[in-house]
Amino acid sequence: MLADSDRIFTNLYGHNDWRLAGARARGDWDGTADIIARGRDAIINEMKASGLRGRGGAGFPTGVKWSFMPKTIGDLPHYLVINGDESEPGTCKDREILRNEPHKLIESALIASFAMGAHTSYIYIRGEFALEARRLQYAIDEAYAAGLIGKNAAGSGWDFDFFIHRGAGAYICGEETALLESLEGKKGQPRMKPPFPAAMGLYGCPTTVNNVESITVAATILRRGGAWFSALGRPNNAGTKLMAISGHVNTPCVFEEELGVPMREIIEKHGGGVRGGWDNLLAVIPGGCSVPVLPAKTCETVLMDYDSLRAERSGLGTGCMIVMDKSTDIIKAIARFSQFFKHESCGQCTPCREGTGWMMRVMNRMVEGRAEIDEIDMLEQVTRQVEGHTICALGDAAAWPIQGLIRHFRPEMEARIMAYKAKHGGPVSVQVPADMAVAAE
Amino acid sequence: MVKVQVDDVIVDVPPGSSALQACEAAGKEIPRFCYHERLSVAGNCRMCLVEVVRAPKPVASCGFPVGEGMIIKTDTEVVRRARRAVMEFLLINHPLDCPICDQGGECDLQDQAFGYGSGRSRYLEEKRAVVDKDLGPLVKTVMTRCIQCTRCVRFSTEIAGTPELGAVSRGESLEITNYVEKALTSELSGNLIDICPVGALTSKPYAFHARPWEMKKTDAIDVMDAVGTNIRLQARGASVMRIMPRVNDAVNEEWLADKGRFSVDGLTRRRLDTPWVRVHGKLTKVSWQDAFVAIAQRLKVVPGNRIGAIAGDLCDTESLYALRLLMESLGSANLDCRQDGAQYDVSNRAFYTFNSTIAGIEEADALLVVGAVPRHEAPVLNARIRKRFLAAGRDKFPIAYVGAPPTDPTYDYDLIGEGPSALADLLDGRHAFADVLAGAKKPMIILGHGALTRPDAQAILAACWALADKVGALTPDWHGFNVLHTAASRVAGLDLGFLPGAGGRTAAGMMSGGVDVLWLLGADEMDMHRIGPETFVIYQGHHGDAGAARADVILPGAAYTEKSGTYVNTEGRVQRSFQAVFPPGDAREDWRILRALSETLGHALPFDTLDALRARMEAEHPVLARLDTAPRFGGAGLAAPAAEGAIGSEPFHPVIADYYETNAVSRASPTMAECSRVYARPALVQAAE
Amino acid sequence: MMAMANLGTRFHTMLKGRLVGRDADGRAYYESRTANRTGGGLKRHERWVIYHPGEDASAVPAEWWPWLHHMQDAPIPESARKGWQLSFKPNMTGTPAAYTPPGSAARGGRRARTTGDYEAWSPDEA
Amino acid sequence: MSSRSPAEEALQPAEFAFDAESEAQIETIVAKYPPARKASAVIPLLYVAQNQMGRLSGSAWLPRVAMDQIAARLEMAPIRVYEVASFYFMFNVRPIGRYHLQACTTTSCWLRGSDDVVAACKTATGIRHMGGTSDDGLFTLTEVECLGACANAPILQIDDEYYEDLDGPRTVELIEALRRGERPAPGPSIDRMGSAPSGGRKVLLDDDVPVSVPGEGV
Repeated sequence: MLADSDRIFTNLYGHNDWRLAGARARGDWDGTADIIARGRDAIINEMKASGLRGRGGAGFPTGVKWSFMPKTIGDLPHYLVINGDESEPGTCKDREILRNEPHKLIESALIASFAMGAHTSYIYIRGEFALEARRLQYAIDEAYAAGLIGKNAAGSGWDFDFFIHRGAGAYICGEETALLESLEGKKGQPRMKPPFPAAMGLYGCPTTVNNVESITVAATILRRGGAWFSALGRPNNAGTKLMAISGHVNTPCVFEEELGVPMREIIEKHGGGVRGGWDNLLAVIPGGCSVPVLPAKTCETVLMDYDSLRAERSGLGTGCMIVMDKSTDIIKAIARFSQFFKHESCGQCTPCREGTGWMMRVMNRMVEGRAEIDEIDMLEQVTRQVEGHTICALGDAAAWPIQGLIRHFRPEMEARIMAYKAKHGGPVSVQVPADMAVAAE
Repeated sequence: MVKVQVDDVIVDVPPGSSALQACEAAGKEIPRFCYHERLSVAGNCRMCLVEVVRAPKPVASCGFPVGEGMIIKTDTEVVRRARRAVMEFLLINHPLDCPICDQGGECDLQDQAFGYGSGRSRYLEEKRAVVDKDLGPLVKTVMTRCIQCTRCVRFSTEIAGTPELGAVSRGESLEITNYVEKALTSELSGNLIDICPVGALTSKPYAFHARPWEMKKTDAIDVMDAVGTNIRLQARGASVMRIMPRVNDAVNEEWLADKGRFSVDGLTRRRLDTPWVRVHGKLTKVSWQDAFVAIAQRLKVVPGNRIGAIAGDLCDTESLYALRLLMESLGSANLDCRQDGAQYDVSNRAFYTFNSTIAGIEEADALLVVGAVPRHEAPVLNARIRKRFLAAGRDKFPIAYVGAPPTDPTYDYDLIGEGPSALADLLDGRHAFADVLAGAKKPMIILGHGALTRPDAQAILAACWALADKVGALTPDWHGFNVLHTAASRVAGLDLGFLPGAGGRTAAGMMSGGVDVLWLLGADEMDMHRIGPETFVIYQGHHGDAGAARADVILPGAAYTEKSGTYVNTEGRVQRSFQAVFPPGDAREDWRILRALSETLGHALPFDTLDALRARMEAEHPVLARLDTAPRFGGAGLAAPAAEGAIGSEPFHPVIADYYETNAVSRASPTMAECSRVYARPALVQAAE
Repeated sequence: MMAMANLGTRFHTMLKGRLVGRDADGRAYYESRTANRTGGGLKRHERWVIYHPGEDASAVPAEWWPWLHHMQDAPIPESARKGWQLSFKPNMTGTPAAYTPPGSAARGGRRARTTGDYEAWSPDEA
Repeated sequence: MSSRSPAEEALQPAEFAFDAESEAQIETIVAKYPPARKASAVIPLLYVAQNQMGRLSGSAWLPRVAMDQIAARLEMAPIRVYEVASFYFMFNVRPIGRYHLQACTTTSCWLRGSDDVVAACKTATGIRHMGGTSDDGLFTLTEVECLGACANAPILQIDDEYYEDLDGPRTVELIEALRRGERPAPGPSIDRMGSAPSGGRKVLLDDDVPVSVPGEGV
């Protein structure tokens, strides 16, 4: 279990002053110029050495991502864009950074921008986070006034401007290219890749898009050393991470924890245990709605890190768990995600636009049980038809929870259907011809 | 070149090509909906998924750049399954109302569902329904059929330059709309119908009229403007049902202006289908023989130099030639093909053609438009200017206008001045744009009929030529001096010398009593009241319009869909058009009328067939024998056109007041009348509503 | 009574016929008293109708037609009529009331516009 | 008629002009983006327009004339602005009530009783269905997707503020307070600091120097 001294986010709950004075007292903005003086390559190498993996869900090594930016600044300016469009159901970690650790974010943004040759950085904050945006803007104004950013930021010789751009209610803008589109004043519809943002991002310029948390930890990592960070956690799953627990636990909360700690331990310690005791646990969604659900049996032993969860055919995602006890209608819980994805699909590409609605409708019937057993297989096939065929990962994200549900809770779904039939008598109007499943295979 | 393997075929494609282009080069058919060669890549339909070796998932081939040694697989189980999946998704919310859909038979969705889809639907939920939008009198919408490929959005934004269509909302409720219920303002809006891969956007006037497989297709040339757009006439039985563009990258790419497409219903209205002769002040239907006799009797008593002929804007080259020969045989030098009174210098073809060529616009790096409104006078050519503007940007393709400020030419421009004094400023280098032109490698000057129909046209033409010469637009490999015509028959008329001969009178001279017998060959764009009551007017043409109303004898001719003809466009490109249907009633092809009459008059023309006519015409005017070519030639070393008179000071005026009603065919068209009501006179519509 | 029948038929009806009933328009339907005809492989009663003057065989209404043709044992009663049923109409071919398609010359020749149609110009327009 | 289709002509005001307060905001917003990339400011400007409508008319929504204004100012085609306004669900293209109740019903909130919150909203305001406006025109209730504060579920967002850890009775209280013209302090409605576990922090115990509480200050 992580010691308080190894915590990066020491004002996570806002129990201290979040303003510049408080931040300085916690060690932020200490020797920023010295870190920058180490030079670009040294910073990127240190980040690579720390083993930090992207905290937004995909888990791509942050240092490597930074190194994709062109080494020299050509005709086009470089941009750092910070993804604060935290909208994944179950996820509520970046909000705490934005409202309680804004200076840590600004300082890290300066260092990261320097490391990738960017003089301008935009942070895209989801529109609903109005308070968080106001806090951060206040902190930015403080930093400008103190000379920490702006011309010759923090005495480093690097010019740096930092701007907030508020979104306006679209989950898809958390996808990096959709975020760039939105930042350019368009609808948040993901772009095709290639070209990748590092080559053609914001305004067609080289751009790196990083999660708020991935950026914010940079200053501390560089201050305390990549070795310190990589010593925490497990190999290839280094460091600490902000996590959250929501749902049926006694004390839902946000907290920082080392990677690789058993899920059960986390739930017991931070979440105050499952409501009604561990045996009352039904399932956990380990990292935001787009990762498949894990049944209680797996939760017993699985470790909270990228690779362990992947081995269980789920994922760490954002590290924010949704815990469900045995009173939960698990089919309805997942069906609600289907509604979420249907609502948040940008509508650009066919499989997602049409598939999310289809999946939602079938899921809603599954909740009632007004379906045929065969349709569970058909639904599974539809998720496979969406998965991997879309421009961005939203299609995949919409497919996975349903796949997880069918993988682990198929008996419940069948029981629901049988119960409906028993109540309403015999085959209901919905009937799938037997050969249809074959036709789609 | 990049070497790419597609299935088992190895092809070389230019770097930067997409995987889809590589597949096409390898002869593999890739199904697609959103991808269109002339639009930006959206990659949203996902129909063109292919497998690329070492890519983790199927990639959309339309937007995936090729790399050296890439291996693409277009026919694997993964690809087939992906296509079937996408097809199923596209169809779940598609109404499947093919039997009542105008797109049926030429529908990409239909074809590809047949080729790549699964036989049945597994979708048992509610289907989406979308409210139809009102896009004006030309484009009909059935938005429930829309598959959100956004081709129309990209077309209106990129090609037409009138960004009025958008995809609003998101997810399943994403819909294509103009948001504000108002008619599209583009002169190219008909092309939306062609690019829509399903039946969401169809032709409003053509709705429920015919099926594509019922129609006989005939290649022809559009005569509504002088661009010479290549068209395909689609006829069922005796009527042309609709007109669609043909691909010709040198001329119209694959676009067709709305007037050319939608004035087709004018071809069945106000038709002249029988000869008429004015008896006691009243027009009476007669036989051909009686009409000829009436003409012969009149001509007998009139000396040759009191006979004249004016040709209209829609005439084919053959009838111009035949009429010229007839007039010559009658001893008349009173010929004119310039109803609008334009003046040219015909001593060199380069003085009256679009020498840079339309495709050449894409090489130009500066443009000056003098007295022209390309958006209305040649919408398809204007789209080419916009294409160049989008590709090069404002800095690399600066555009300036001299003339009345155009309303939204669809690109950025500078207005140098409204009158000819701006030309003087440019010539003297007083205006900064002179330096822009001089600095350009391939500058273009487009001279329009707003300038050429003025009394001082010759002087303006000479001034423009001088400017072109001065800024280096006339070099051995570039000819930057261009005349933009508005009449389809004009260049042919000038090529043939359908102009006043020695001592001959101009159109204005003929009308104001200069002749006793005036032959109007489809000439309707003049004020017929200027013709004195004593003048005997023979009108030969296909529509009852201004000319027919004034005529003493009417000879019913053939419209451009009803005869084989040769047309010369503003570039001087000679193109041949074929006959799709027969002229109505007793009407005949114009050259036959002239040939038959010449017999009656005792001056039989020296040909009996169209081929013989053409052979003779081409022998006399070899330039007309060079079909489908607009030879690019440099402008260096040419003597300047003669400058006559002084340049006036009056500002230039646009020659087209109402784009939708510029000739007898479009004036007869109810669709064009409706467009004119909606677009050209919006103030009236608003006042009425 | 026997509105339209030649002498032989009248005689036959008088001798052998038994009146079964009349339809709404008053046509009389008869059946022979004895099963004197072979039909369908069996001996059965001959059935016939006395028409009104000038009628042809299509005048038999739907109610009586199956009975007359030995398809049913009894005519369909009036009470079986549905509210939406149109009244029976005999074949009008050859009469002025015969069906003519839209656009037929018999209907004034006004038809929808079709391929090949054109509007000719006339001087009065101008 | 979805909530994303524009309001009927009858509801559309004839004109719209930014007031001085909005103009000041616009100035700082436009300065954030490169001059050639003005279109980037479209979302912020739509906010400005919507807020101004809320400030002046009591209904924070975007009439078409306002979007046209923004299009002209940012040199965009109007349709591009309509597209953006209809894509992002925080923009109201139809008039709404004075208080915009946005109830999160996504799984995290649902697990912790968002159904009660929604029911409380309906009973307290008299709104019958999601997306509806109360008869007195004070409240509009919208179902929103995850608000990103799941550890404090269930959430009710009222205009810009988050009211957290709600249940039915506390929701009713909240709405009654709004009806009285009060604006209760946002944040957790139970004894809890931010997203820390209720009943006190379990980590970061050594440096407890409370100088600020959530919701205070800016």
